[in-house]
Amino acid sequence: MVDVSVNIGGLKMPTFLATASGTFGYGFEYVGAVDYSKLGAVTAKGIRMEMWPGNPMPRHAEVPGGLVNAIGLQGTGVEHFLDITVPWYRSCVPSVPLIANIWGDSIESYARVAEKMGSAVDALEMNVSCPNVKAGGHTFGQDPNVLFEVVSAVRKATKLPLFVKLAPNVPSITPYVKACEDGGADALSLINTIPAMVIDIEKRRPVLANISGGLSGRCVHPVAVKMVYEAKKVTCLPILAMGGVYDAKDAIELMLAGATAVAVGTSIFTDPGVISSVYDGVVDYCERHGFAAVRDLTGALENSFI
Amino acid sequence: MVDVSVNIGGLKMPTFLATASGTFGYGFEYVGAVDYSKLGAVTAKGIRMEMWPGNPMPRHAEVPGGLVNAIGLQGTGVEHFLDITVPWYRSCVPSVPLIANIWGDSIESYARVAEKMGSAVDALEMNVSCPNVKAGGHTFGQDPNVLFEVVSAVRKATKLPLFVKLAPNVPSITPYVKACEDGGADALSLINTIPAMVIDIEKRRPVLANISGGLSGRCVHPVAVKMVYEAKKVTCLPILAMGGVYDAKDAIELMLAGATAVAVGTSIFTDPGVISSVYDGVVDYCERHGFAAVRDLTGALENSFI
Amino acid sequence: MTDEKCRVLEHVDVGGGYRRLVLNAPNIVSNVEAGQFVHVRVPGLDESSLRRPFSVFNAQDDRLFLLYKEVGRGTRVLGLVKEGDEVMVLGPLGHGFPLECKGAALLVGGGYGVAPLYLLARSLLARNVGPVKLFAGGRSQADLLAIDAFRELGVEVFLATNDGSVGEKGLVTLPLDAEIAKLKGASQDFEIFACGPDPMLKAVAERALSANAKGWISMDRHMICGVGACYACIQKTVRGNSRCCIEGPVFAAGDLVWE
Amino acid sequence: MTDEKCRVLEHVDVGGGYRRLVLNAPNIVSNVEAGQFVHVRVPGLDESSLRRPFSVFNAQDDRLFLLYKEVGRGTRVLGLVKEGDEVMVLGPLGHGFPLECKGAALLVGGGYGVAPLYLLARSLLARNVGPVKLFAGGRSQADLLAIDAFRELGVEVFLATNDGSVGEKGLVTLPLDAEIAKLKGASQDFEIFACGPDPMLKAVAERALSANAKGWISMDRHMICGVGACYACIQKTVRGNSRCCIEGPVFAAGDLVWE
Repeated sequence: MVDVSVNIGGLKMPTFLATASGTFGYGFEYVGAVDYSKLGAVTAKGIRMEMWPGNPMPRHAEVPGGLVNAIGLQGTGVEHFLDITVPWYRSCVPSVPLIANIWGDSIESYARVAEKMGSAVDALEMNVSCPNVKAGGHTFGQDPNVLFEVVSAVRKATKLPLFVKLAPNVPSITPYVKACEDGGADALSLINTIPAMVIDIEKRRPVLANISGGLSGRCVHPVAVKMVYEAKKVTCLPILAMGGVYDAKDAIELMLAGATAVAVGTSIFTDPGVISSVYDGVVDYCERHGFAAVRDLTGALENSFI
Repeated sequence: MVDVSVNIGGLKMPTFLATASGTFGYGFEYVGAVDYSKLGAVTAKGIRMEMWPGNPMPRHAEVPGGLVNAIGLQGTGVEHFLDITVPWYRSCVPSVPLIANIWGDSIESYARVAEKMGSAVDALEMNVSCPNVKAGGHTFGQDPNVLFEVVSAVRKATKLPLFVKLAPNVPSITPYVKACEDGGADALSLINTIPAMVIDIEKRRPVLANISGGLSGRCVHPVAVKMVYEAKKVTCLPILAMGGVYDAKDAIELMLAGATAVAVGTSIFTDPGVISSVYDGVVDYCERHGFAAVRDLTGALENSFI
Repeated sequence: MTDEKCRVLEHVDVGGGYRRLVLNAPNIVSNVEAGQFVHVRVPGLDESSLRRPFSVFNAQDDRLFLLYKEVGRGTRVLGLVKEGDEVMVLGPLGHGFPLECKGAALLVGGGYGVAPLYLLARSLLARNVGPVKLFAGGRSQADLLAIDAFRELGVEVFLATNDGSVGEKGLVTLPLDAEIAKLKGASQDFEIFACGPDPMLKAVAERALSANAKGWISMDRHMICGVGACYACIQKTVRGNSRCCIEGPVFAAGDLVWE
Repeated sequence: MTDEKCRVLEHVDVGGGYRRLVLNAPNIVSNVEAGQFVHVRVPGLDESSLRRPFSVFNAQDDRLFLLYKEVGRGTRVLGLVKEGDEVMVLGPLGHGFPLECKGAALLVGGGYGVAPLYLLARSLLARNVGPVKLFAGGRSQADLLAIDAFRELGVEVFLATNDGSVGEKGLVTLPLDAEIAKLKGASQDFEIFACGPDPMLKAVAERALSANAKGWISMDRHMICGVGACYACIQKTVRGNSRCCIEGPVFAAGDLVWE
């Protein structure tokens, strides 16, 4: 029996497999189509203090090998989340830990929503790829100094295991990883979507109402592997890796590159069964290669590449 | 008759369509399989001062929707390039302008190879995504200050139209565009490949001998469109756009986003006929939509999106 | 809701670019309600392509009937599926039509918008609700689908085509308006159930509201997940941004906010 | 070199996981030399997949013969191509075998490495060079391909299999070494031409060099462009990093640097 549990930044996951924020609603929508016993955590859709309507339509465009989306973080706000959504999730899915993904438009608003979460969820994941209204639309995550500040503020506001989800469009992940470490993060989530845009050439206008969006799906996987590998070289923080996981091989690559746990995301839309097939395939790989625990895969490249 | 010619940073291209560096050798390798009358420029494989062996094998990995490569800029050095390669290209392909792609490991070596080129080629394109040996492996292009320095140095060394090819893995393209402007570049080439990595899970080692490489191919196209659109918003420099151009629609998207000319790259490997099909499709689009010249497509989104 | 592996029992061209796909889907068939949809993983599309949503035309004896038109890459590739192939079908999904109809049920379909109306007609008739009348519109005769099937149920059918090739020449609202006037003149209750292109739906919703009748509007939006998880298929309603896949696809006419 | 649209004339399983693909390719056939290869765009792979290179087994009367084994996704999908389908074929590519052979021509093939040796045998015999002898090795009898075709040309054939199911039990170098010893004992000239897995090629190259005979080694590398443009398919040689697709695939044994 392969031990499939992992501990990532203080969050005990019964299995190594999570869902990525924004791809699995609030965790209960797929009941009936997914084997939840194979999930180690659900990451809920992003939540901020207040209700947020999200972007106008259209919100997505399918592209070869991927999906560009600009949903715009539609959500009901933290109170509804705590009063209605979390209890409903707990009743539908009693045994899978819940990670709340949080965001804000100011450092203070991040801290407030984190504090408000109390211990109602099992961990927090910060989305730092949304615009800082004080900085003219720059994202919190694109400047290591601002990133440090917002992580520090959230750290002070919560005792929950704290994940920070980083964007892949950086020349080097190192200063961002250091900012998360210094700010007191417990773990990293890698990677967020890649900025992208699709144009309708007949209408000569962007397909998305938001003009641009984020690329996810199968094609971003090699970018995620690279980012996890680079981050692992410079940090002891555990990594929850996501980005184009469509099969067990994809998940194993991310773990060998340094991830402690892996999330499926866009692949769920095509095949909710990906949760079972990735889980089963990783366990089978461990059995075939003599790994007693999935956690032993983390960074388990041949010596010369560590 | 649609006017297909464009002038990009002083380089007169008989058509709007080029080939991307590294995907078309030195321009003559595809003779017999390509209709050169449809090309407005050939960008040669990267050249530095001295011979360079490139990376060990394996140098590439095919991934869904793309290709990860780490060829490592194998080349014979600028003297052989000028003595043998360019004359041979001119004899095989007399009417298509030649852009030399140059690189170095120091600011001085960039300037030297640029100077050495004299007027043997029709334009220079700087690859700034290679490591600066003085900066511990950071690329020249990842720091706007260093980028400014290297562009300035090359600007002083050449009177040729000067293109700078920028990497897509940045939080914002703006400071890099400004560095190119301030350094005296005549045009931008967007985008270089996206850092990526593939792991052989059975051998538990990277597939590429170089560990990681650059992702190109169909799947990077929406990332290129986004980058061109963002660059165009902040600069008057003309843009040569490349990244996942597999059909005319892909090229038109890049031009509507702001590109003056477009290059095909990885798509050539699958289908050398892409040069004809993209050219024909763009001309057909112009005819259908009443554009008298391909250059009128540049940035021709509906007013509200400019 | 289950993700059911379904064998293709029949897949035929019914003319005009429309096809009928019949699947063996006992789980979905035993749970589906009129107006719900299924989310189909199209075999032949590459493995990372999104699913495509289809209204349920009929569900009977373990067999799930879909009626669709080739409108893009997904439906073009779906057209290649052959009898005996297996297809993954997620469903039943969404909120369908309410069946507590008071008075006449006026079913209004534009093009393949009639797809969810057949199971609706059957369901209403099974509850002895009615009478059930179908108003079907399209560009031309070939766009009027399954009309005989409705007639066989005993549904009175009114047709309209843009080119006048069959029925009234003009929009489907022509015969609908006439029927509404007649019912109102006779002080008879009615409800309207509609599926089709947006302009038709908007026109039908307006008629329901101005007649003070209940209107049930099935919206067709591009979808990603189909289960309410991704928030891509938004329709503005009086309650804010609602998801067509879960709050819909059927909305009350008065709840819709048209842009 | 052209990118030729070729109709599939025949595509048959020849056992052991090997297939023969016959294409109508008048341009390529009229230009191809023994040891050259073609770069095939596999129908059924998605449109952005790379091409796959194949040695030319034979070229005659406008017909191009390929002999290949299913070794990965590309060849698996190629296996679905049917008679009458059209395939884009870029070629002929690379530098093949020199035909100025002095003395006996010892052709050494491992598995589907015999593929380029058949056209070589024909070409050598057409020049009245020889005698031509084939040494074919493989894991088992099923891996020894087209042996009868070689025999029909009048080629003397020596076989070896790892499992001893046919020919000598062991490596193909067993019968090769015996023949080399015989030829040297008789002071007869010979050249060696080889294609197969790397360890076999290295062993053959060493024998050519130590016998002071010419050795021509055809290297099999993953390729991207096939025409010398991308520098992905590198083989270390005494002249540095050489491209298998253009300086090769056939290299002089003495030029190769083994790692």
